[in-house]
Amino acid sequence: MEFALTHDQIQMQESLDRTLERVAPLDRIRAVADQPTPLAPDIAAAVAELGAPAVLVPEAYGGLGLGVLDAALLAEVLGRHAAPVPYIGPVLAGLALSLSGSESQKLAWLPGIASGKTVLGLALSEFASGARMDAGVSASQGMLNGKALFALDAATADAFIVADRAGGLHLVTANATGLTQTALTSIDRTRSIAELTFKDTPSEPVDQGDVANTLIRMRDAGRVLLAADTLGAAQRMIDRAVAYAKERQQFGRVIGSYQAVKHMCAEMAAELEPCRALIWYAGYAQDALPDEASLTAAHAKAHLSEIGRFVARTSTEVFGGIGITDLLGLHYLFKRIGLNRQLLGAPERLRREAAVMQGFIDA
Amino acid sequence: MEFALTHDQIQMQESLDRTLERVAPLDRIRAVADQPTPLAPDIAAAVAELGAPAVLVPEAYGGLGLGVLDAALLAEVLGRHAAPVPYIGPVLAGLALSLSGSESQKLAWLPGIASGKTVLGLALSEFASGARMDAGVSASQGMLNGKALFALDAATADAFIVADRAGGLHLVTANATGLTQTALTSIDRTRSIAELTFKDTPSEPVDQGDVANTLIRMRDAGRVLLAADTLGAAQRMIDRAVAYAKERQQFGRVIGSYQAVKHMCAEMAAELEPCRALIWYAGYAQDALPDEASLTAAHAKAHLSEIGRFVARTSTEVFGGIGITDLLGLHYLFKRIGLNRQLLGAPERLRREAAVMQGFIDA
Amino acid sequence: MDLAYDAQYAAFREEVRAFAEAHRHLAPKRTGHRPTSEQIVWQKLLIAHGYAARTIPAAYGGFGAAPDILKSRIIAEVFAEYSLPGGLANQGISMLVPTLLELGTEEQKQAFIAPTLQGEMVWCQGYSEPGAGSDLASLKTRADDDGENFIINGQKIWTSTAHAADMIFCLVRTEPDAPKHQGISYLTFSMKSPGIEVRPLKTMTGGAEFNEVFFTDVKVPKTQIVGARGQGWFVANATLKHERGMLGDPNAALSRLKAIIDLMKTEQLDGHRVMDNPLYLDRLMQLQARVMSMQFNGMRILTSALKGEAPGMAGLIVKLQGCELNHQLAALAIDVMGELGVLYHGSPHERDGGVWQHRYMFDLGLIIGGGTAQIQKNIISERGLDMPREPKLAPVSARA
Amino acid sequence: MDLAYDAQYAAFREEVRAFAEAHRHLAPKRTGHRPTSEQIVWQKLLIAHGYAARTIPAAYGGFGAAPDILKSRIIAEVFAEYSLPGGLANQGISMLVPTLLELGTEEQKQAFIAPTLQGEMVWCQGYSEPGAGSDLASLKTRADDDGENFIINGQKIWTSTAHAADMIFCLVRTEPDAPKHQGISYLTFSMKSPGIEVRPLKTMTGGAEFNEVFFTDVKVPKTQIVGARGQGWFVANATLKHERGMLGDPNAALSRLKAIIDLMKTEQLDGHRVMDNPLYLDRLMQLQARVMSMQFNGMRILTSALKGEAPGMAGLIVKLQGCELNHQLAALAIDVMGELGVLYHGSPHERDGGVWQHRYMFDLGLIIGGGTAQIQKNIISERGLDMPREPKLAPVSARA
Repeated sequence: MEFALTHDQIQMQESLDRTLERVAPLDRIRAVADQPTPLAPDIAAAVAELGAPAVLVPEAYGGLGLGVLDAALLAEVLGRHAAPVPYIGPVLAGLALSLSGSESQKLAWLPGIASGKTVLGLALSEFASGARMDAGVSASQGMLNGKALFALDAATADAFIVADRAGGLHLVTANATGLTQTALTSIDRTRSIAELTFKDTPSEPVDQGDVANTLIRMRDAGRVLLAADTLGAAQRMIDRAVAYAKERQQFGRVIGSYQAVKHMCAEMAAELEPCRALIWYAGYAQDALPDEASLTAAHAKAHLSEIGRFVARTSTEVFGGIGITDLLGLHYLFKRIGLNRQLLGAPERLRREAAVMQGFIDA
Repeated sequence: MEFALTHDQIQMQESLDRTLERVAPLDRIRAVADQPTPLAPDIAAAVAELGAPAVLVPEAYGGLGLGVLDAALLAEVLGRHAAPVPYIGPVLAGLALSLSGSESQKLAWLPGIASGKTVLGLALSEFASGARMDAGVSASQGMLNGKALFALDAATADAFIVADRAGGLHLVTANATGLTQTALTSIDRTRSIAELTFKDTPSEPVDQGDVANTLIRMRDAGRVLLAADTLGAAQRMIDRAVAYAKERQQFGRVIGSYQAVKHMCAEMAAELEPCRALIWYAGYAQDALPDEASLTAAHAKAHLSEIGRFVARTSTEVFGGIGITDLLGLHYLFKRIGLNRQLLGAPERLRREAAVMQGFIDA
Repeated sequence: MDLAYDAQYAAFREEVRAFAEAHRHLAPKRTGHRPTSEQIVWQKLLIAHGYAARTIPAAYGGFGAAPDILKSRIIAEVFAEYSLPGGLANQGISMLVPTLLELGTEEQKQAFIAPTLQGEMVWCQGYSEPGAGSDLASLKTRADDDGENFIINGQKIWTSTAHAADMIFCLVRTEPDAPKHQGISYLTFSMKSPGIEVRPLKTMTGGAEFNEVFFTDVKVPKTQIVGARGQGWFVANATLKHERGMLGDPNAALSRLKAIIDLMKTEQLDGHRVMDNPLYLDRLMQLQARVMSMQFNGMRILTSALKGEAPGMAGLIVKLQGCELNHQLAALAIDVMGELGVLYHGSPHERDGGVWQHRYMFDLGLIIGGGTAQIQKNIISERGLDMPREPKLAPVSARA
Repeated sequence: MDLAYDAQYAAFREEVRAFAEAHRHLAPKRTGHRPTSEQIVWQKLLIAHGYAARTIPAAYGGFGAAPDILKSRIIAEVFAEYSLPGGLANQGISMLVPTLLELGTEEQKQAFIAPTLQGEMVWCQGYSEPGAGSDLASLKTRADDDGENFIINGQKIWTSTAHAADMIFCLVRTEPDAPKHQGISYLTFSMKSPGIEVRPLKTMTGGAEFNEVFFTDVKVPKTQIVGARGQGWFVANATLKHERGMLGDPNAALSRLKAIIDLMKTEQLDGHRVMDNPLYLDRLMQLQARVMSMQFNGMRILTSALKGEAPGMAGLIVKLQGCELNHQLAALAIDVMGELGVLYHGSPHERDGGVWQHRYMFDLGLIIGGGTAQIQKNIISERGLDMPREPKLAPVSARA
């Protein structure tokens, strides 16, 4: 019985953390975020070098063959730095291909994903979050039609994994005929999302094995990664608020000696710290405890969404006025948490799903 | 345009407040609460002397002929003192008879209600809160059958006004054949509630005019009175917590000088103060603004339930350990707020009703 | 308790309505920090009818009516009813003009009030400094006396409109050796003075609602002081008094609530109206109860004002509760939109021009800035509940 | 990360299960403050098997095993699985015994540990005083030295079990002129000593879970001190360390959650299961996520303990979060029952013996007492986040 990170996992996190401190300092994040789309090939390359997109790819295809927990630990560090790199898209697309791709699809795409040379985007929103604006994709005879909203990591994608209305998965190259990609701009300028419209767009099915299960595993893994991203961003906001409170003086003393400020920081820490264990468990469950995988993923994502919102707001409050300016760049973390909340299932939906999974109510 | 209490209203509150300070000090409340049922004829007489049960009874029948706002202002003071007297029962029963009683019913009962010599209980729970344990009363040929839960002010009632499943109202004397009254004991020992079971129990219909509207007006007035009771109890808890915080020393200073304690008190005051205006408006609306009466009553009751719970807990916290003992008697206020929350519609139900009233969703 | 208006006021309401009907076609669009010529025309029209600058003496360019809070409220209500912009509400009008009326010299009143009211002279406020935060009185911007002028050096922050302003009213330290509240003076001077640099201060909304203003040897004639030298702290507090009323307006919350209701009726998830989701509906109803409470609380404050009574606790809590409520309303709007709710910066499918995200972030700034929630709680506990102030600290050397 | 137990522990779990199967018929009912003879029999059986007093040396009546946190946890899990009561967990066992083992004389160990472990000697704790509250070190109960004895005068409060106890371990001021933390001694003495009066302290639950204890010239031989004279504060802190672990147990929250789930499946409103009300269901799921978080956080702490590492922040937050969570669970249970949820005192239709109301109120006491939420937040910010302590105050005369 050991509920702790391994030495390797800690090292992996620390090494990504150090790298991002070097290649993605605030002014670099700001420069990327000020572009129309968040393109940062240098940061993406540095992150790929450390194996981030390779984390779930089997070793046979050039990956690390690690688990969702490891992927979540990396997501946490990416969130901590508001790193403007594709991650959830390639990781989940890779998972889709690993679980349900044909051998030739695996050979064609997984090594590229693992090396970071190929980026795959992901259109899973309607399946995981529900459909807005009647979006949805229909597949028939190798052609896709319809529209997918909020496709993740779209800007630099070479291809997309697309979930259709019927629960099928498809691989579509970014330059396929009839595919129109419209960039959507969110509050979070460090990650790219897009609307994809398909008009008789040729696609390859990703249909080996139990595809329904693959979809669920992708959704659940995605939820854990988003929750971990929020954990990292929120922890960073607390760290920065605490550090600021120890330095900043008002009315003749550091603000961190005021009980009101101390208690705000204590409340944030008390709320966030147990989330870490929840993410660890949910990440571990994805590979080791299949019966608990969906439930813990839903709870992790929902709970981190709520605690993340609380921390984002409260830590900004600790800073006072300077916290809402661009100067300290806190808002990149704030917005990252804000976007994560709505992706792959908003908390209200997730809690309802969690109840259905346990048979408390009918679907 | 004047949104304020009149001089008379303020005097009426102050006079009841002074009287209760005299006749219902903590040791008297404690003695009453320690009895199996909260019988305090002395306090009830003093309250009746000031006209409390007469507030809504028309002047022609010996009452004061005032409005629901006035009744709410009195309820606030009763809540403030956790006064162990019948109030909502007689006031709403009187309203029922005033609106839908026959002339002979009015002559028979209203003067007694107004003078406090007669107490009427009220069985309205299934209509206002929904039915628990399949409770409900059926009326047929002057007979009642079935069961009503959580009848208010039952212990000393000479008769009850009972709402049946079909929306009819009935007057039943306490000694009627086939009526069994079982006292229910709640956390709040200052008010009596009971289960009434009817077996071929003879009753008189209260059926003049628009009975459906009478029922709604009773329900809404009852909600306003309960909300006002909570306002009074919660304001008292704040007052007492603030007073204690200014006296009690710890670590060499009064605890009221600690920012954490000050901010708890400020948050309570900031949450409760606007509730006062909400109650005033809702009370006024019952008589003057019929279109807004049900909505404001539902919101007043729901909102005071939430804020009341917050204040009950937070003010107790200001006291530290002594707050949870019987010594200061704070818990009588705490429990009063706790009971009010669940009577005549819990907050979740009230908010749903408020949405239905506005046509936002179907009933 | 009587929510009806008496005949005099009913007639006044009809008069304002008649004006609104007759002139609505002239209503200008809201724009940036400097009034457009349409706005200036509109402002002059409003002043002429007494719907702006109503109680400012005619001698200084106002309408010159006696104060009547109810009439002011009726004006505001009718303008809201017709969705017409009211009079200009910039810091010059809301803060400088009342200060000059109270403490300015006759010359200052003549020079500044009328053009300010008419929108032709735009002001910014130079109070906050980067090192001072909530502790405003610890400001460091220096004004050295060279005999005829003050020579100003230092930096201000949170100066909205600075880039568009003609003039600034500004707190500077003229007596560096005096106790911190007693060495400050209140100056007015041109933003075109040599030595002033304005740098926009970008915020999390992506806009630059504020600026930093840097002073390097800015010369200001000593006559441009308002009130006595060293008394600037007290002059400014007379002004701050006016500012507090500007925030936490319940009408803003009410109109946001209405907008969210519309949103929840139209937005759909999986083909169901968001309004039919019981969780969002419950939050909506919780917030509606709060909006109502603040609205009625506002009526209570108005009544106190009409009677010349202090509103007490009902007034003290407005800013804390009002800002928080607006922030919560924005949060609900975002949540009911889901992923659509995070779209921003003019994205395709963005709803209402991204206004909900903008408000969610900007309101957080209001909660934090302009007297933070923390300070509001100090005020409520000290002034409203008469709790003790934070005790003084031991000298630094005694700290553990 | 590996949640499986290795073979040794799997075998140990089977051993405990076999014991449970074989002896479950002997399990005594939980009762009041003094163990019944059935409880004493059970306790001795548990000690003999190493399922209670496991790591206490056999010389003092324990089982004498080496500490093994995992085995302790397995014992707790299996006992929970079989709904069997574990070993006695009173203040004598959880607080006094560890203190004596660490700081007691050999004579004290011999005299007190074995009968305490076996449930035959019941202790109460005399720390808190009415005037001291969270500021424990300001206690005033006086112990005057008459050469041979201490003569004790004063009052204690929050003394649970005092009316049923044989003995008390107690903090008294032996050096009135020493600084407040240095004038305290830790004494043990009989509750039958002349001059002791116990008055039950009724709480809001309606029960008397605590007492006040009054001392009037109580004579205690000076040999009955534990640790050095004047060192009682530090002796007690060694004990308090043990107490913290007793609160915020995630298993309690987990079993409450299960009970609420059952409740929501059975209780109905207007013929619909409460579980089908989306608002209550959402609250249930929010609390489930919190229960899981605390449960997993507990596994993290356990792992740290197994490795001999300090749990850090994960440990510091347990009491604050755990007590609050239990309180929120009780609130949900009450709300889903509606009017039935406020029934109490054995009322007809009362559910689960009124336990939810009892918990709602008792847990509020836990949030408030035993190191209030306020103090927990100080601890988290100071020890966990390394934020500065409250600065020392200026002398009273300097306060404004």
